[in-house]
Amino acid sequence: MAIIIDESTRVVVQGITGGQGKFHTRVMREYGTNVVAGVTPGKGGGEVDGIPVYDSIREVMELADASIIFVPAPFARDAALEAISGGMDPVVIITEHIPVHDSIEIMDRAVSHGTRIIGPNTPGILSADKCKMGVMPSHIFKKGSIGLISRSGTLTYEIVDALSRNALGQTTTVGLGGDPIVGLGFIELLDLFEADNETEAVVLIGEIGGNAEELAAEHIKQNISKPVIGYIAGRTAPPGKTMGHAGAIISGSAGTAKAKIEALQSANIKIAEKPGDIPELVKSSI
Amino acid sequence: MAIIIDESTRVVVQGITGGQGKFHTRVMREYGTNVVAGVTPGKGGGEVDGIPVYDSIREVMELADASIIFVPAPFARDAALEAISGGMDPVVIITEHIPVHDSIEIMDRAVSHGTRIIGPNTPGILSADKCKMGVMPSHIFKKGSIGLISRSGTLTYEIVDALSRNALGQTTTVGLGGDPIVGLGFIELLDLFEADNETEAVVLIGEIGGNAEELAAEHIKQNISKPVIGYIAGRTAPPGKTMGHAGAIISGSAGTAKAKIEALQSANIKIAEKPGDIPELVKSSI
Amino acid sequence: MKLHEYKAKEIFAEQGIPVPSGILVKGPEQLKELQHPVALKSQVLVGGRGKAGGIKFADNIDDAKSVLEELFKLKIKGLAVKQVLVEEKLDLEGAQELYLGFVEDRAAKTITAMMSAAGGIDIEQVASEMPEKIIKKQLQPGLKTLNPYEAREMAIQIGLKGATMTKVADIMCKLFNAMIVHDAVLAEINPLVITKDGMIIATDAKMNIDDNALFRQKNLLKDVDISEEYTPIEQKARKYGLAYVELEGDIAVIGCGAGLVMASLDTIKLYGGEPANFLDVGGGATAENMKQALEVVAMKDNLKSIFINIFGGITRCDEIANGIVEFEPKIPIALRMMGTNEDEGKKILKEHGYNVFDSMEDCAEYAVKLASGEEGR
Amino acid sequence: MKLHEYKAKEIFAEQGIPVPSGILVKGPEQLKELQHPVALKSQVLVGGRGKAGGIKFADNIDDAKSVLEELFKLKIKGLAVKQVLVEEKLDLEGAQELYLGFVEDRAAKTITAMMSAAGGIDIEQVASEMPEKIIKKQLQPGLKTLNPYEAREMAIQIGLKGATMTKVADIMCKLFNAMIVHDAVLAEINPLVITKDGMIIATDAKMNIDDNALFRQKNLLKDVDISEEYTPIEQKARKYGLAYVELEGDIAVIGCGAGLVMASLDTIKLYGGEPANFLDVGGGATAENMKQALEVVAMKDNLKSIFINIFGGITRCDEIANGIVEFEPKIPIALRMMGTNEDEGKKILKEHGYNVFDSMEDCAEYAVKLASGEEGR
Repeated sequence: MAIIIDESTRVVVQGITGGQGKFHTRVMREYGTNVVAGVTPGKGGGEVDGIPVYDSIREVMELADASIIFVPAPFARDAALEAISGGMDPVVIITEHIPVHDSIEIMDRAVSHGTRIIGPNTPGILSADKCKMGVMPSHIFKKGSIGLISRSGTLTYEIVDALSRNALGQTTTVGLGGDPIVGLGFIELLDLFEADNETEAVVLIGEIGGNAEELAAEHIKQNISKPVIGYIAGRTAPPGKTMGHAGAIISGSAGTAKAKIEALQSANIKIAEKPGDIPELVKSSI
Repeated sequence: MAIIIDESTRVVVQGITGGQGKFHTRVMREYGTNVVAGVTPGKGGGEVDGIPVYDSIREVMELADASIIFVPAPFARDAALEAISGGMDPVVIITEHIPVHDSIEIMDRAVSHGTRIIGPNTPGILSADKCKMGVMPSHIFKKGSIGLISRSGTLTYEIVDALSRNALGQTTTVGLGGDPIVGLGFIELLDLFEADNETEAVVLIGEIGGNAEELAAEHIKQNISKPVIGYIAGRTAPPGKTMGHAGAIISGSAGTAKAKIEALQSANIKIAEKPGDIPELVKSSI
Repeated sequence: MKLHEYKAKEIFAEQGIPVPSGILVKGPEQLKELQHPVALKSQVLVGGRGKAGGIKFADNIDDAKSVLEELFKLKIKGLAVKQVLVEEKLDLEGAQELYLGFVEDRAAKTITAMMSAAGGIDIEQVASEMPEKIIKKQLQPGLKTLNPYEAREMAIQIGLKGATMTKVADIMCKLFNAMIVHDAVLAEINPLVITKDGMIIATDAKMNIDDNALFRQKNLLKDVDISEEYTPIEQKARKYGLAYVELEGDIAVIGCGAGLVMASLDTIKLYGGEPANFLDVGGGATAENMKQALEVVAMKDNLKSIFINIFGGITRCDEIANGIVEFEPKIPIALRMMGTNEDEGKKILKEHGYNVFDSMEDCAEYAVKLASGEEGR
Repeated sequence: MKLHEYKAKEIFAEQGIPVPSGILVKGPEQLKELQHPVALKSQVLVGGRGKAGGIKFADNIDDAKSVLEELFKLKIKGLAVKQVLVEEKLDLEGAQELYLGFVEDRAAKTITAMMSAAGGIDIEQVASEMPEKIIKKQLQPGLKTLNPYEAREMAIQIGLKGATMTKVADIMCKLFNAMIVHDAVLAEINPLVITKDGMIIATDAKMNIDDNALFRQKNLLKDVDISEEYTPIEQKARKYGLAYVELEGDIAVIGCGAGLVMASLDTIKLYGGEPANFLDVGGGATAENMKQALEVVAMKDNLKSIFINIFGGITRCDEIANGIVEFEPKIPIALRMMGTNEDEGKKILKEHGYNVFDSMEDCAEYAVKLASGEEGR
């Protein structure tokens, strides 16, 4: 088992004819991902590495289940709405720096369609030895029983690598995405890992800002029986420039590494001091 | 029985402090309507004829069930959305000449909230001897067993008067409203009359333009067992100026009095030549 | 309110839709020089101006001036040509003509988008004979911008490919913006031309603005001259805010509410009369409105009688009565009045010697007899 | 991107929000005459300028000019005053101060509207001590215009009545328009003043524009001078599109991805070092980006070592390696590199004599030792 994607997932790549799209399509296929089609408006009828390119998601609705988006930020809203309306699920948005107002619309539409969005600005999702929809370096992953959820991209690789080197393979690894507004969060994914037979423990990688980790801690107390191991980046970061009065009014004192670590510890989650400490904490938990 | 409104309906008047609002509030109360509150933003705390005035629907959500709107067209969209979000049902929009784009938004919101809109540009709805939410001349109505649905305002009075003079009282009379885009239509109301124990027959008053009568005829064939008597205004009207090519593409040949009369006759509906003929046709049907 | 082609093209250009370069002239002397061959297009708000000789071409300034002389003498369906759009003439040999449009869809309670590869002057024929050649899509109600992917799906469906497909979709989105920004009930490009070297350009443009939204579209009213679209009587009626349609007969009809006025026309006809007009004073008419209505219908020559049919709901009979007695119509009048404040209204009228009917049919019959001279005046 | 008060007020005025009349001066000589007493407000993009003496008053032109002389010499939280907004001084005696604001709400994935009757400089204290005094409302995601009734409900909730309630609600709607039209992530008026004679006016204005939306807000970039908000090194970083935050230490840190860079800082600290900066080259960085990153961190004085921590996903290690060898850093470097195209990257670096770590912790420790002089350079 794994969560969200596996060997049966048929993937369409939106923006397949761009540099990143082309490169990562090849790398994803090498990992075993079943990439069935690409979409680039105006380039329909062509192909990339033998994969047929279409003008629209509508034309691939019967062929594909899930979409990964590489199109530039100004066009990402349109691509994502097209994927959602075409029934793709999940929709993985690699594109970074999408305007906030666009992301708000994307997430709202996704909720009303029941679509799971991963990202934007995510390294993607990878179910080890089954399917990769993302840009992570494939060779660091190893099949196993650890689920991993991360707000950070490259830090995820760091920790996956540490786990794999310590013979701790993974079920599924998910990057939530680094943009201010993203789709799936810790809570939805914790529930999926809780329900997944193969997953024995979950590693949760957070960072300063927002209150997602605090909410996750609360959720774990109530609903998650599997061991969770945490790491929070930004312990030594200087306090960021706040966004006018409004930022302070909305977020209050939440968002510091200290607050997050305390919240997680209060839910009996072991917190690593540095990424390299995580494998030991995992081993002692399972 | 009656449909949609009866003696238990608690009514709020939006725009109660305006000339029309004030006048018709008094007339509605004289008819027996339970007007419990008025709303005019900025005039909260006052009263009109002993009825308390509030600044918002939110403040009267517990007091009132249904709203009637008299505010001027530029503000009607806001008033209607406020009534819908405040849970009022039905919402009767007397205001005429609301911009089409505003009406589209009102009707969309109403559908998603399950709110029944009557109008805009409607004389309103009246359940004889029970409740009047509208501007019809009260004295022409008489309690009885005929349901009446009309696309026209004043023509409705004409026909109600003819019925009453011929001892044919009414259960509920509904004006659908004369603006291009309106809320409830023939079909929804036919179904309500079909289900209403007291209603023995329904009079349907249509006019040229659109295809509401044609769709109603189709619906009656399939779903309505009670006798329906029809009248279509505009038999001799010259063909209207069409709206560019697009109008012709959308509406095709539908919309003439001839087409409507034929459609209704094909559903075994008796059609009156002039309003004065309706009472005879009703009598011979029940 | 219909916009002239030149005005619609101005709006399209603001939204980034490619249109031919052109200038508007109000007389032949305003054309000073030509850089290239031109099309000279009469700006009248009726269809079929091409077939009526309202569109001409010229290769040089002398030809263009003499064509303009001609056009400014032309009447198209009764409308004098007062403005001509002089536009760069395009090479349309081998060009493809598309149809792009948006229209309010009353039944669907939203805007419907339309696109066809069979654009041009025969689009209405296509609509009735080969409706499958026109792609229609009902848009999400309340949409403020058309999603490019939705426009592309339509462009793909009409058979476009490659860059042409994406460019046409982009124009479709901009056309929708024009519709939304200006409260239009109709916006269409017919044809959108794709020349054989791939240039895409809107060679005709139509926009109808929602009359009910003009209060927030005041800038569009600035250079509107309604004298073209309407007869003098219709202009007067519009000025007063009255719904008026001119007809062929000799019995003026005034009523409150479009349905009642239509039924009044139908009834006049049933009794053998010929209505001279349709006039709806609207709901809640005041004495002043009623006076204005009488002033408008009285403008027509050869009027034989006036049928006034009022069933007051939001309209109060006393207001109507006051309007009638203040105007003192010179033409014989058949008067029917019921409804709100009926007693007060009837009292006023009787005090001034007017007879008032209760039955619409009886009153219509009387109006017809007045017109035929059977009843004394 | 934060906007200056004067710019935000320009935008507010375009939307119809009442603001005091004023002019922007860039030097005392630009002020020619005064019609009335004025407030002179330093235009700096930091909070607390009032307490720092950045806001003064004057009754006549001579006083005003000498105040301006003073202000243009002032530094507020390290920022030189380069522009002063000279505004009509209002009679605020007995006035009420409201707070109106909109902000992107990451957790709710929408915009949250806020209103309070306790506006003014202490609003943050109100937020933490009496949060019930601030009304918050999460708006429907994707809303393009705020419905007036929603604004009125908030105004009623903070205790406003009558015409003041409707006017404040109207300003709230206009503030939302400003937010939407300009892709703001924050728009606020604090305070919105209601004078004792009922005049309503926005005496301060804040707007932050979404940096990610600047591609469609180019007109806002026209008169922006980033030299004020940022240090010279930060300006260079922004020019290159690099995320850079200046810190106090002596070990430069470069990484790809904010999380990894933060973890790198944390690890440097764990080993007793002091980071000199935070620099994220971002995803998919090229050799050129890497060169620019090195150029930026090297601008800082007293740098002892550079810690480069790359775990390539979308970033390719060979690009990073090429950037490093092309720049040839003069300062000792601790280099860690893994991930996409790792072998190619390591090969390039080894050919140029660089030692590459696999472990982030080991490399961080090495960077600290380099800085302390424990390791040879």
